[in-house]
Amino acid sequence: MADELLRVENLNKAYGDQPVLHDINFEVNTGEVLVLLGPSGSGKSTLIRCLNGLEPYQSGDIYFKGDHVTPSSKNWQKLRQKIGMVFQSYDLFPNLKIMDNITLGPIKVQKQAKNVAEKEALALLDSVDLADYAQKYPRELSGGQKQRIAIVRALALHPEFMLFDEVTASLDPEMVRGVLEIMLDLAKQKMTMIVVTHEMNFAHQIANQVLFLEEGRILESTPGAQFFTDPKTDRAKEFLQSMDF
Amino acid sequence: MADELLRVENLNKAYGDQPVLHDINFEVNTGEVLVLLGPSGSGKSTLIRCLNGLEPYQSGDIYFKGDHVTPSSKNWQKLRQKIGMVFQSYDLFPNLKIMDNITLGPIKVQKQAKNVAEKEALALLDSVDLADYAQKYPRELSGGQKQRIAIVRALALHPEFMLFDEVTASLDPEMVRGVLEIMLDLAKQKMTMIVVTHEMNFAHQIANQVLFLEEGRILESTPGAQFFTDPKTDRAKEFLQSMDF
Amino acid sequence: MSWSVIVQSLPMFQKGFILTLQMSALGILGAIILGLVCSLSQYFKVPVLKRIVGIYIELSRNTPLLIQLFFIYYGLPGLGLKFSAYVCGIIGLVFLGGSYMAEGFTGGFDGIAKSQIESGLALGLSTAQLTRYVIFPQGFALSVPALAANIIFLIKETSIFTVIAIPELTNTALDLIGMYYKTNEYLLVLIIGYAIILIPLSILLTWLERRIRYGAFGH
Amino acid sequence: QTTQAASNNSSVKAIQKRGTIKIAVFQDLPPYGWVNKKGKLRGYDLALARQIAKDLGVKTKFVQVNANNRVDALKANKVDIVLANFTVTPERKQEVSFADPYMKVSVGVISKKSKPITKASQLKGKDLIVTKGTTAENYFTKQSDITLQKYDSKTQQFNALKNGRASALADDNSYLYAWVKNNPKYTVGIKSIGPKQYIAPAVKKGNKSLLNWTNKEISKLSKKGFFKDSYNAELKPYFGSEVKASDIIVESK
Amino acid sequence: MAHSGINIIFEGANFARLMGGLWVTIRVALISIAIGGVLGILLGVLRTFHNRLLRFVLRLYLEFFRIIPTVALLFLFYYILPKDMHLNLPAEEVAVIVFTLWMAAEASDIVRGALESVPQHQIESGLAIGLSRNQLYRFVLVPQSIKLMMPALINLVTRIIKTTSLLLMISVLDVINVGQQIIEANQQQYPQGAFWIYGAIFFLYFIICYPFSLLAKRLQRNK
Ligand SMILES: Nc1ncnc2c1ncn2[C@@H]1O[C@H](COP(=O)(O)OP(=O)(O)OP(=O)(O)O)[C@@H](O)[C@H]1O
Ligand SMILES: Nc1ncnc2c1ncn2[C@@H]1O[C@H](COP(=O)(O)OP(=O)(O)OP(=O)(O)O)[C@@H](O)[C@H]1O
Ligand SMILES: [Mg+2]
Ligand SMILES: [Mg+2]
Repeated sequence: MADELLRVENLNKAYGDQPVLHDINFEVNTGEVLVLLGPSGSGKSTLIRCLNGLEPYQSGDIYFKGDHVTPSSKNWQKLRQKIGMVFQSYDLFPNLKIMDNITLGPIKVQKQAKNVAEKEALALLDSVDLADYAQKYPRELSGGQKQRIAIVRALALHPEFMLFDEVTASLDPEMVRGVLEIMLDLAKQKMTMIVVTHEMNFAHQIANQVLFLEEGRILESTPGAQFFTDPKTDRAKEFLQSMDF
Repeated sequence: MADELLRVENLNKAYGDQPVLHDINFEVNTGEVLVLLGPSGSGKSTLIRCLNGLEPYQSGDIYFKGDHVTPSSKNWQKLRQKIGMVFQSYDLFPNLKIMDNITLGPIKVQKQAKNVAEKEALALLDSVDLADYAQKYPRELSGGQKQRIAIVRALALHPEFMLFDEVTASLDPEMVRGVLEIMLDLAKQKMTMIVVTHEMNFAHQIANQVLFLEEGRILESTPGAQFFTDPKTDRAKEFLQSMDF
Repeated sequence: MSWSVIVQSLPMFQKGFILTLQMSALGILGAIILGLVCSLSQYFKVPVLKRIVGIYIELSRNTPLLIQLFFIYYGLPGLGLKFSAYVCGIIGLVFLGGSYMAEGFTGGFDGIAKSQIESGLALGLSTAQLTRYVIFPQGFALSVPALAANIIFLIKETSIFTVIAIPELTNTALDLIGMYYKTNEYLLVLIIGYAIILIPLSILLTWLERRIRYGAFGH
Repeated sequence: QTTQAASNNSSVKAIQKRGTIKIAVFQDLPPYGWVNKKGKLRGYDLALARQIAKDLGVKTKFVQVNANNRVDALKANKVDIVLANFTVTPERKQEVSFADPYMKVSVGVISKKSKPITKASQLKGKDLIVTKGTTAENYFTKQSDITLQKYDSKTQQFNALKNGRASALADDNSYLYAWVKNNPKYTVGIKSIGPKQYIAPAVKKGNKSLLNWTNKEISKLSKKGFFKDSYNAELKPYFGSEVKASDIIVESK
Repeated sequence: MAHSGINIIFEGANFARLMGGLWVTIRVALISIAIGGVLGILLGVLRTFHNRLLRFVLRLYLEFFRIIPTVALLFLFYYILPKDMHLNLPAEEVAVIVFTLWMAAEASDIVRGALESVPQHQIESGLAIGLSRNQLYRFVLVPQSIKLMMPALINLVTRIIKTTSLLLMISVLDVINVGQQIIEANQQQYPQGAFWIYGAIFFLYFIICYPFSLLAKRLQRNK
């Protein structure tokens, strides 16, 4: 039976007066990949940021492994170690070397021993073909390499699930593939993921389930295989058409 | 017989010590669309900027309608009225209303009467479905709208050919289509164009001819129909593969 | 222009020069510390302190050092608060410089990309850890240009110490002019004195600015 | 001589043609040159200044100076004449031309009555307040072992003394007498130190025309008893009983 | 008790006199800011030109006024110019010259910075529609950079106003000088006069400068 990892109930969020998310309800099971699609401004980033406590929400509940999450900065700080997140702008810390970027969390937050953390970091770097770059600074890497490191940095904390927000959107077209392949790999290893992307072919390959958002509402929630061939709503059909030229 | 509009001979360009373009040779006939492809950093933008006099070049010759272009700022200022150019970042002037953005060139540079220029501007705005926005400021428009205006602004000077440098690269995915459709329209009206793009489907549809660049060299020059199905070089094949996920 | 007048005055100017350097150094150090404290209390929105700091910054930035010094030196003793001229000078410089430095730091902290802070949070860093590893190193690098400009500004402001009889460079020059009337010579030495401090310093600071920026951001 | 006269725009002719005389005065030194509560310029120097203008038949324009810019005010043509308690010294004679003196003075030292300083030797190792560019500063600069605090203006120096920033203050004894009368906690512990000196009007070096005129004016006024009257009106009310008119006024030669 | 001394401010004509002094202060500041501002914009535009000599000369001018403390500048202009150049100006006008030149120097740098921070692609799209250099400055660069330079210019204005406190040093009868006269004239009746008068002047400066500082902040936020 499917094992529920995350459940969101009646989530509402507004920026000031402007409501951005309306009554969001969904769940993600362990090992599943949920893809969020929707036009620009529909609230995908906002939703994903609420799941990580980066945005406060006005009402609604989030359950992590069946436990209700009480939104407080202390609670979120603990939870975030179990949630890996990667953003659009490859946000490595420019003042730290690659190795230190990766081990900062394990050493300072999880109090791992330095040599243990570094050994594991090296193994992870190796898995994305970047072991040679451990002692470099982010500025010495290309965008695609930085984004791969950002994924490694999140993985180093052994998260129980991962959030990806348009991680290839600011990459050169030729760099995109390498990053997407890592995500496909993770999916094969049954990492639970919530993914926002505009790469439709990739979304098609990776999605177990698609949530289609518009204006802060879930218009449909459809299994991946079906969504790309036969979406339930006309709006989604139109969206898919506009995306492929 | 084909009617040559632009010919480039042995163009060489370096930024300081670093050579960026090597012995570039090609020509564009009236009514033809030339698409420049190539990996990031291969020199596509630099080449297109040389054609508009925005970058000085070290050696080589540019012929416009058979006349040799003497590179001087005076000459270029005149020529630029015949060459429309649209950039990646939708570069409307934020301090001017849409109407003034469009008529600035016709009125100040080409000394057209204000009412004539504005009448034509309105007609052009209408053709891209943006007539209602004449009295707004650029900040009130979406990216896609701004980019359509930027094309209109260039067209208002009645250019003899157009240069497009990745004009959809910073647009939201859903906005891309509208801009590309305008370009397809222009191609149908036999506007001569040189286009840099990463949208392969679009490139396929619009290109009469493809120049494939790598490291500042033309690796191949192939008719559009052939390039996307059977490029001459392996490098181009590889490039096409990496572009489609 | 008489060279012998200049040469004879040099020992006097040397004393003033050293005093200017010493007081500048102390005042600037104090201003940087005060500025950092103020800026952090605003950045982290520390309840009451933030308010007080806000008032202090406005008072300090919108009044001239000269009148600040007059008030501290001649006015405060009326309330029974008396400090020596040197202490008053340093207090004045720290009072004035603290707000400038605070705004310099705040500019740096505000300049940190929001996404940097969020990725720090996403890694589970606590506020203290975030400050230590992300906010501080990057914010400091970003604020260096403003801090450098403030340092130059504060050194120049020490010339106003003359009004509370501190024998720094400007005071020395005005004093010598009053006694021996060699205005051209003494003003020339005065200007050269400031140039000796400020030109190398401004070159040094520009160099430092680039290095720190490169260390933190790589460009 | 005509060319010199032409370039001398502080000559008597030039002043009379212009219709105003620019006079450097103190404005913070009661009772010599100061601004009273109503904002009017008053004092012994001011009375002389107004008389000079009157006798020249011109209006006055007063320029405020501090002790240390009296010479430059003349040199830079900011003023035609300085009437700002300007003590005649050999150094100053090199820079400006002094007319005949109209006041006697020497350096005095005031201190707290409770801790009076009556001998220069008591100042050793202590702080002493002076104003930049005064004869007192000049005199004590030559003494070692005394730390001088040098202020820009009279207001500042007296304020500093009252705030207890030094053990004593040295300046021309003439205004120390006046100041002590208003500030009875203090005393002129050293009434006179260093050489006896004179206060005189000063004009720019080489301005013979105005210098000669001023000399004649001083001697004329002196004969008329102008300085005596002026003493009674401007100074006497501010001095204590220890000062007599003959301590201050220079008898005409 | 000290607070009993507050009456010194309102005694007789004292308050009116302080205001008179303040007006001198403001007058010098306003004239310098106006002339210096216009001059600064011109010089700032010139500094973006590629002429090396021009850039060097203007840079030198800026650095001169940057490095030398204003007190020294005032003395320099007050004493040396008239003596050596036979220019005889009253103190207030000398002050106006110094502050104007200083304002122009600092403003030119702000203007240059703002002009240069108009994004390169704005310049290029101006060129691409065939604008000449003059047209580029007139229609694109200057209008866009005005917004960018406003906060810094306003901060400079407050600095000029604050620095007018140095007028005292060259015997201009500004608000501080008048204040000292009042302290002196009332010293017997109000022994704590210094506290109240300097305190009052402190707040007068604050009242003048604070609105500018608010304005600068608001403009900065709106950016
Ligand atoms: N910090 C903010 N303050 C106010 N409104 C915001 C903020 N961030 C986002 N919004 C608004 O919330 C809505 C949802 O934005 P969000 O960024 O979540 O959309 P998105 O689906 O991620 O879009 P995109 O595909 O462009 O990234 C939009 O209308 C946006 O303007
Ligand atoms: N202003 C410049 N100064 C120095 N080097 C430059 C400059 N602009 C571009 N280059 C270099 O010239 C080369 C070609 O750059 P160009 O921008 O023309 O590439 P491109 O093909 O347009 O790439 P992209 O697809 O990323 O836009 C690159 O190596 C780039 O780093
Ligand atoms: Mg988003
Ligand atoms: Mg490019």
